[in-house]
Amino acid sequence: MTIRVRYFASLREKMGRIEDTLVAEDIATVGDVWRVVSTGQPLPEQLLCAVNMEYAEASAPVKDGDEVAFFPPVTGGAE
Amino acid sequence: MTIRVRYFASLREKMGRIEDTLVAEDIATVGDVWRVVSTGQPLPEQLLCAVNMEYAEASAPVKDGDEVAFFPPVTGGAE
Amino acid sequence: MTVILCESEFSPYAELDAYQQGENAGRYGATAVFVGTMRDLNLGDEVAQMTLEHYPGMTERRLEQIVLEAQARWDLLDALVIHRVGAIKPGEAIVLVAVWTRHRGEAFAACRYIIEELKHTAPFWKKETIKDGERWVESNT
Amino acid sequence: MTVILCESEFSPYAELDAYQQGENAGRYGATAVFVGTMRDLNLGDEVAQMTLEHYPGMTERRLEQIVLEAQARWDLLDALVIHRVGAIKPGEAIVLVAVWTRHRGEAFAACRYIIEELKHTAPFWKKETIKDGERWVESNT
Repeated sequence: MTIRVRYFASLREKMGRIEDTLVAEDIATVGDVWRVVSTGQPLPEQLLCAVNMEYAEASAPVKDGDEVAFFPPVTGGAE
Repeated sequence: MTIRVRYFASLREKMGRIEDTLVAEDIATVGDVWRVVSTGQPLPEQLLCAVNMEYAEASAPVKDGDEVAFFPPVTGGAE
Repeated sequence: MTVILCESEFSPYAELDAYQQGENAGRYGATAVFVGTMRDLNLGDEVAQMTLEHYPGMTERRLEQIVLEAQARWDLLDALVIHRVGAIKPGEAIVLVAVWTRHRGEAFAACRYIIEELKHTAPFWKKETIKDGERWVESNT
Repeated sequence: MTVILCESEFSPYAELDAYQQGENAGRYGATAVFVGTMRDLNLGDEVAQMTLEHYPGMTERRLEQIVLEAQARWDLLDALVIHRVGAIKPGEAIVLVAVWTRHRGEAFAACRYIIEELKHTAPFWKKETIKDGERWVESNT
């Protein structure tokens, strides 16, 4: 299956890229996606995840064609 | 002493006048002022009083030259 | 800090646009605004017009005191209060309260404080013109 | 109900003035507005500029969901949310939230709800330009 993986803000800079296209068969959850793109790192606790532009937990399932995003805590709005 | 007495809103209409000028010697409090202008009525509980444009109790003292106002509960602002 | 009584229709957002001074630019992070507008319905009756009576002199004094009280409780950089008096038609603004602060929590709190105090203590009285004639609005929600 | 992402400077009060439609005139009694403005100081440092990154698509979706959540909880007649993205200078508006309701309690509550939810869940990230370079704003007060 194919998964589009996107990164934002400080994570995007840390990853050194804005997105990955993952083609793999052994991926079941958001956590699996992270393990592949981070070459084996556990998902940092403060990192947020979204599947198809909705917030999701690391345990959320992913399927072919999904867009998965990882990003640091949000800081919009105003003080 | 001389006291200017002002009425507002529904009380003004009920009194049939916008103000009185009271010239009397036996007046010590806001309550006394009301008794004179209302010819002996007790001060209705919901009526508000001000002395020199500051809210005051019926027991508040008045002195020569003061402006005393009586009015119904206020209804400004918005819902 | 500015308090204005206004005898004819005013445009709250045009007033706000004109009021924002350069001197505080960059200092405030939060602006909370409340606008009260005349509705065409009250207590189940259509209201054609409203007349707002007030106590000239005491009104301004009370409004200024309320703004000072808010300033003593919160770190206000600026505040603007505009209140209509006289004849008002449905859809027209009755009152504008705006406060400028560094942070949003104090902006909401101070704005709410000013409108609540205004509503409960400023000497304004509403008289409505309905189909059957006129009536004083006696209760204050 | 309108949500707008805006890539260049906007004037919150001019937007509000233009937005108020005739169709609701007389129906709403209360408008609560919050404007968040960029400050020139953060964490003790002078900030020359800020860049607001976001997640196109998810941002609009999240903002629309927040407005719908507010609509489900309070009797909103209308709501307007405008949020800047891209480069922002001190003194410029970052966000506008406005709600129109019949009564003021629900206007304040809904406006506060929308800005808090936006701040904590909408995918925006701030990067500040300070004297020593750039930094991501990581905490969210």
